[in-house]
Amino acid sequence: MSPEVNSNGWEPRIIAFFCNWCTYTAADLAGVSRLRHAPNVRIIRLMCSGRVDPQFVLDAFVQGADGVLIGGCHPGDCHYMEGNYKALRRFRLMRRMLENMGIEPQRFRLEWISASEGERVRTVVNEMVETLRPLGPLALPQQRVRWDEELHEHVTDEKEVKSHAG
Amino acid sequence: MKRYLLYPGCSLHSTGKAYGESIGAVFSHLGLELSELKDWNCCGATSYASIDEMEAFSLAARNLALAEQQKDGERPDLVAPCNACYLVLTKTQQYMTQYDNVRKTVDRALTEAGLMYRRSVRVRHPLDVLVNDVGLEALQQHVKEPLNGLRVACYYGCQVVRPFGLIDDKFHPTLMDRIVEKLGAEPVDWSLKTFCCGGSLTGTIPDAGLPLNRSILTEAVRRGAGVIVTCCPLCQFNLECLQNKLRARYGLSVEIPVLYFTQLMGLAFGLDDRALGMQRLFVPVPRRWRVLKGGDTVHA
Amino acid sequence: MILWPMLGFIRGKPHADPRARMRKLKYEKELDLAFGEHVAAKAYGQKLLSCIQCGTCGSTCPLSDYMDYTPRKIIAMTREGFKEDVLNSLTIWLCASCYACTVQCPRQIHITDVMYTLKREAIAAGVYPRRYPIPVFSRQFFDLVRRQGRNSEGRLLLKFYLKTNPFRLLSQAWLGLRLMWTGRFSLKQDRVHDMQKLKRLLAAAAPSKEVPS
Amino acid sequence: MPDKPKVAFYWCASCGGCEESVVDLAEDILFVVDKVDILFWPVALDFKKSDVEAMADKSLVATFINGAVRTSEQGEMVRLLRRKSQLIVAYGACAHLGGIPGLANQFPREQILRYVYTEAPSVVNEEGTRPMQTWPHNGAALHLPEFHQRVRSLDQVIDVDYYLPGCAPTPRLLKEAVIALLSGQLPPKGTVLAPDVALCDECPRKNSKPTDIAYDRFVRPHQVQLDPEQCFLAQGVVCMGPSTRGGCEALCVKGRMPCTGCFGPTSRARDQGAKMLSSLASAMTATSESDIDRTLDGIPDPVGTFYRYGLPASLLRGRVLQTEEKESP
Amino acid sequence: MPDHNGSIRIGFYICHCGHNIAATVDVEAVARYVSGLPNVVVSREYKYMCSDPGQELIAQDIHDLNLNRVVVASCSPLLHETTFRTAVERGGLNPFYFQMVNVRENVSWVHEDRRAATLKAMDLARAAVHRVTFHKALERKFVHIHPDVLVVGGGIAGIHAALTLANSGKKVYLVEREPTIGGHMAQFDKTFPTLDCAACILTPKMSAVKAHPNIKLWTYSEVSSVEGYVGSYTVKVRRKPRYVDEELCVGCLACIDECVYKEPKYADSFNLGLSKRKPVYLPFPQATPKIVVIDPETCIQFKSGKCKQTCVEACDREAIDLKQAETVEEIKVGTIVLATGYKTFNARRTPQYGYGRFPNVFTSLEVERLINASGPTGGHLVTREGREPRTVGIIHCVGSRDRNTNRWCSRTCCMYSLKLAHLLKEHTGAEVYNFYIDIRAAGKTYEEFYDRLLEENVHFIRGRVAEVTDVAAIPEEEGHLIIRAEDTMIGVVRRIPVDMVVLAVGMEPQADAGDVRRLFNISCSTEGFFLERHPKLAPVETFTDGIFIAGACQGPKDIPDSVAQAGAAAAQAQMLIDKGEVELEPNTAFIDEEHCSGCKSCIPLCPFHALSFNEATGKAQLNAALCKGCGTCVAACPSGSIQQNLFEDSMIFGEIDGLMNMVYETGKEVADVA
Repeated sequence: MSPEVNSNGWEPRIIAFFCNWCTYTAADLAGVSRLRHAPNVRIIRLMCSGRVDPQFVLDAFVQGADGVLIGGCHPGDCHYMEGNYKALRRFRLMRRMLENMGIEPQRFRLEWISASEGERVRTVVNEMVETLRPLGPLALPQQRVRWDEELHEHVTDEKEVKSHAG
Repeated sequence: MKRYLLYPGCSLHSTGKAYGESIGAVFSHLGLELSELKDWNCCGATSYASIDEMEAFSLAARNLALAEQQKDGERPDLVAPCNACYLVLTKTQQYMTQYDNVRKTVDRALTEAGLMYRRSVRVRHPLDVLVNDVGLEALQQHVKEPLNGLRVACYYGCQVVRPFGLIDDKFHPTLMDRIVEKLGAEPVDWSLKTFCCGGSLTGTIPDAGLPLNRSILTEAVRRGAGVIVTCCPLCQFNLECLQNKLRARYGLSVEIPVLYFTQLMGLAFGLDDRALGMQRLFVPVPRRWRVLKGGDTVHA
Repeated sequence: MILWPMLGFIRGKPHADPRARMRKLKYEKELDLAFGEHVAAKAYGQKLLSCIQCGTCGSTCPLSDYMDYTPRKIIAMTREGFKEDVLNSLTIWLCASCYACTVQCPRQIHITDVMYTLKREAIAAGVYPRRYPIPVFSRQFFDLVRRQGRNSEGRLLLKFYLKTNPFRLLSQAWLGLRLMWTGRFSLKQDRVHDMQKLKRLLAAAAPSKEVPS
Repeated sequence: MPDKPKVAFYWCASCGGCEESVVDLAEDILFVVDKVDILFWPVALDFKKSDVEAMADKSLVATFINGAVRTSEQGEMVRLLRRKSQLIVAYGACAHLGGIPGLANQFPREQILRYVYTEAPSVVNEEGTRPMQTWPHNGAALHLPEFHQRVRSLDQVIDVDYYLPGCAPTPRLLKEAVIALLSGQLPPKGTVLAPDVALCDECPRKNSKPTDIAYDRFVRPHQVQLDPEQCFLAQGVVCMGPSTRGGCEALCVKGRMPCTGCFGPTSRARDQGAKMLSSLASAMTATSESDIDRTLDGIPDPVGTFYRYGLPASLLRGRVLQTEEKESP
Repeated sequence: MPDHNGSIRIGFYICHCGHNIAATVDVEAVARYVSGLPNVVVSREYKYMCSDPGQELIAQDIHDLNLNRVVVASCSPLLHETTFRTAVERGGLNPFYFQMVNVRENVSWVHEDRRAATLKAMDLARAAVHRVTFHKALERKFVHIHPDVLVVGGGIAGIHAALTLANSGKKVYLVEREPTIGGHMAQFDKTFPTLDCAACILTPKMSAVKAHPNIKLWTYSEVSSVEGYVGSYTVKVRRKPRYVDEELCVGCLACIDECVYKEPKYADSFNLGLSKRKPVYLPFPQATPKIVVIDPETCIQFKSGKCKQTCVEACDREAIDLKQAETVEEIKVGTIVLATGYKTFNARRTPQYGYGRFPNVFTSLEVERLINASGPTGGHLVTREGREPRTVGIIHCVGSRDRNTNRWCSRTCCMYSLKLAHLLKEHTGAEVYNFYIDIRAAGKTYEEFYDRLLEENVHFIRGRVAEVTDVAAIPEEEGHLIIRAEDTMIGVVRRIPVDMVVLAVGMEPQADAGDVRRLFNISCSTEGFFLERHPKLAPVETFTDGIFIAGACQGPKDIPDSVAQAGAAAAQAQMLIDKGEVELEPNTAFIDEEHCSGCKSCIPLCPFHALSFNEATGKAQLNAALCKGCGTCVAACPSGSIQQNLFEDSMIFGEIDGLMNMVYETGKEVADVA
């Protein structure tokens, strides 16, 4: 999803990793109950929040997400006993790292949402969208393009470089 | 030694003088330091909010901010003996956290007044402090003249236990009863502990306010109470000072002393009458509480 | 009903006799359909709209006996936009803020706040019963605190009776004297030192300046 | 005699250790020298850029470039060498992943320059003089290379054919690489010339690692008395071995220090650091946020720990520039 | 791009779902957009993809256009993933070359802005199209279903489920926590609206359970552990010692007569403490099994060890065994039916009604016992003072429809209150007042029963009671309890003096519902009742295959509904058993053994012990049978050497990259989005 697509200016783009048993089901429930909420979230379904590989989170940001949301079962309720605890620990460590790397903590969120909490899905999504707005776009892809401009400044033969570095 | 800030509110400076005096006496007897909040202002009570709510919240919040200022650093315990003050202060705290518009407006108002509230104040009612900080056992230690045989109706009034204080059951609180027991007296079980005393209506619309009052007094006596103790200046005023009028115009058939629970404690601790403001009572306690044994009240 | 003589104070109001208060036919055009949501928003939360008319408030209220409408009816009418009837009612002024209804309401409606809101609406609309004691009392209290930062019960009562019914002052004299003897009553004005700052605080909180949530 | 394949060595942002490692070939260097003609090697032999420019394109069989790319000059040189060489080998961690210099990507350029030229405690520079890119010198203009915003691994600037990992690559790896080149039996382009299995596989302490490891604390080597036999992780010391390519024969571990990850990730991981932190965090004992945070305090510098050699080549590549940090041109 | 036979050929299908999707998402635009994406051979929109023609469409295209990947954008995969996989398979393609896009629950149903919704649908479609290119062919996985069933809870629901299964020839283990089965129904006097006596219809079923050859009845027992998965669960059952040998005891009750306690002394829990029992007791006359229990809490022998043990002597069959210890049975079952029931609301939580303060305030359940012929008063309804009440007030919705206690409607209270009203009037001729908020009589012949009560001139006051007080306002109220409520129909507050107050307490989840659900690894709804897989289409299934729920443990329910649900649950279990096997998601993890370094990081992470270290190879190894497919180890493998079928890194990265990818120039297509 590209930032240009929305006619009325920039819209935060959030990638959500939801566990199959609780949060994804809750999202379905939100649907069944027609709980309208912000269209900024794209859900990726995993079996368990324990499957969320920190690489996914980083890749999401690098590919242009403005926020990443992880949804899992409440502590003690994990369908696989303790996957959500592993998710929580990774989350806490990731958060520290991301902060060092200049990514605001509000952009990365972990929520426990049980299968019956469709309402919570709505609240969390809307909340997160609202907290992201003031932060503005993270826009790493665009930033990367800007950085790489400096590579071409002194290039005598554009073609040359392309043929190799392209 | 724990230190507390006192928020007297308007009543403790007039009709409720005895409440302030007895609290002072009891607290210092228990070795609790209690100093009055400097330059406090009216909490807004119920009337102010009827005209302008945000101003009312801001008024209340000013006291909270002052408390922080005067306690600089350490987390202040602000003791509000008047039920109305207690409710308004706790309500203000809760609404400031719960509702954006209140928080924003009040915070801005405080800034205008060169103040700021860091949400650190604990608003306490004397009941809460005495039972939860001091502890019933500790209180019992200080009893010199146990009030054996005295039957006491504990009247809490409406605002101390609901809906923000949450220090006791909303309908049948027991904090005061538990204290009274420790004093050697016997709390009567009755159903009007939190029944409205009429509040300011006794003044504005007596025909609506006073009957409420009457039923409380009658029920207390019917339950064999020799004395009513209360923890709110307005309740105390309504219940005690209007008994004549009630007899004259609303067919009240009984007379019963109405003390602040702190006065009763003072008596049991063997403190001096004047220190407890006993002389300010309309319905005096005949030859102190002893004659009240068995609840044989002087019926008018 | 003992209360009716009291109501004599509201002169020239069609609402003087509550029995004649509510017509049995209403046209939709007489109603203000936005009123319900408006009040709900002002009185903290949309909960008002979730009222199921169970009547707990009415039966908890120690004063419903003296009200022209029970609180339940007030909420129903507010919800349905019976603005005029609601703002003219005595109910809202009789609420003693004992919060009994609020803690019992099965829908957790902040009924006391609803009453406060309605009082303010009534004042704003200028339809509240002018010489009905309670609004007068509130106004006296308000002015006093605004001016002094504190309320002094003595003066408040004095002013109040002068405004409403001077004769009752006499009936209160005995009480007043006893209060003085016992040192529980004085006319001396208790006030906040730092009034300028307090005034600024109040100015900043004025309705016009309220920060929307 | 038939002319031998021509090769070149070049260095960019590097410590020189990689050059050392070439010399470390010891007697084997002779074997190399005997097999190839080294046409360009600034560290060892005196050549000029012009000499390289003079060469015909693709006339070099292979060029070994070490060091990361941070300046316009380095950029220019590697592009030039790319033109002249048939094969480019990124030599060593810095060329491969950005290396230690890459840690600079945690800070905006301006902050670095400010620190280096004014704020560093050892610096005396009242006028706050800074190197200028161009300086008028009697009529002519002198040029200095531009200091880029970012440190880059070699393949982020030019096309790279092979990688020799390590800080520095071991002589064995280099020798094998050269032999492979000469023999012409080349692995697929883009291959990292080291085993694709993590270090633990060849670690002497492998067997001392329990199968039920659970971290209730993390410590750094200097903080505790370490058991010289037991797996570092089993002792709560972060060792990057599990997420780092083998091939170094566990030199550091044999030297009684934990692996810090210079060989980079395996081909199956996109981000070495993320993988390692995931593995460590997953196996912690704490369950409450506060306990978790307390345990994590044992890793005071996550970026420095998990990305010591790989920051520029990691997914994020470095600190995200916040608007207030963006520099005015 | 990964290994795949030749070029990737994707078929994309987006479903209108009538208007459900099409109303909010411009499906034509999405189809058009996707047709322009790489590898997409065909892109269609269709009214109902899940319909036969819809599925046929897919199969046909696979055949005609030799597609090797399929993406369907419709509802939630939780609903129709299997449907479409089967369709794909029918087309002759491996069912796992399929990816589903949720554009209904996740898009059309939760968004209004047609443009935004359509763009989101495009993103999701693009992601799936990109992801599916990385998919691989997988084996379908089946497991055998063990034919035995475990039924937990011996209330009417559990009893009915057990009997249904047993009668169809299945072996059933029925586990009940109490010493007897029967549950709440056994405590009731009559049942609404037919007023037939609860015991009369229940006890035959109870004895049928006891007598049934296919039912193993374990009372006074609790499930302590559950392991395994659908088809083969290993369950441990804790059997508490009742200090009486079940084989020997014939229920002659001689032991009770001979107990050293001549008079019953302890609160009788079956009668809710309204009567007393001895330490050795039978819960109630028709208890099943009819075997006495000895309560160690109250038995002298256990308290002091100095009892004459007259009970032991009294038993000529020597059934009493005071040394009896707890035992644990381990059983294997394929399916489980949970019917653990409910508990009644604790009336003390509504202090304004004075329960516990005023002796004559009773709960509805207590009254059931009082009017029951075998109850503490022999069916003679009296106040605590032993007088027949002249007026009775029944307060509805106690602990129901109340945000301060429980928000939900307990569904049964209206009807049982009507029943009690009738019975009270019948027994005592008292004036009966019902205080209600709304009368909910939505059941077969329920409304007619309400009519009948009205005609019996029972008072119905529409108003929620504010308080029950003992403070008389007028002399006439003296000595009564006064109920204060607003008669909202008339619009006045009424004070009604009564001799007895009945609190119609609501239904709540069992206190330990949380533990039970963790034990069986199912979910609960927010209020704590067990959560069904789908509110309409899978009311007795849970999110854990092979575990079904019946009766009030799923939500407040009356007897007919509980029985119906029990039947449904039994049928579900039976269906699995008769099918003999069930398909499992093949989403288990697998190890890249060639590249695993044997760092052992993954091994402690698996709660199911599917991972172990192979000393011989020096690498980790995975037991697919034990792997439940959470993927935690995959995310944690530091060298990326573990992967998960259907959720391989490449696929997830594919999805992310696809979602965010901008090379497809989304901007252009959206120009013609409606």
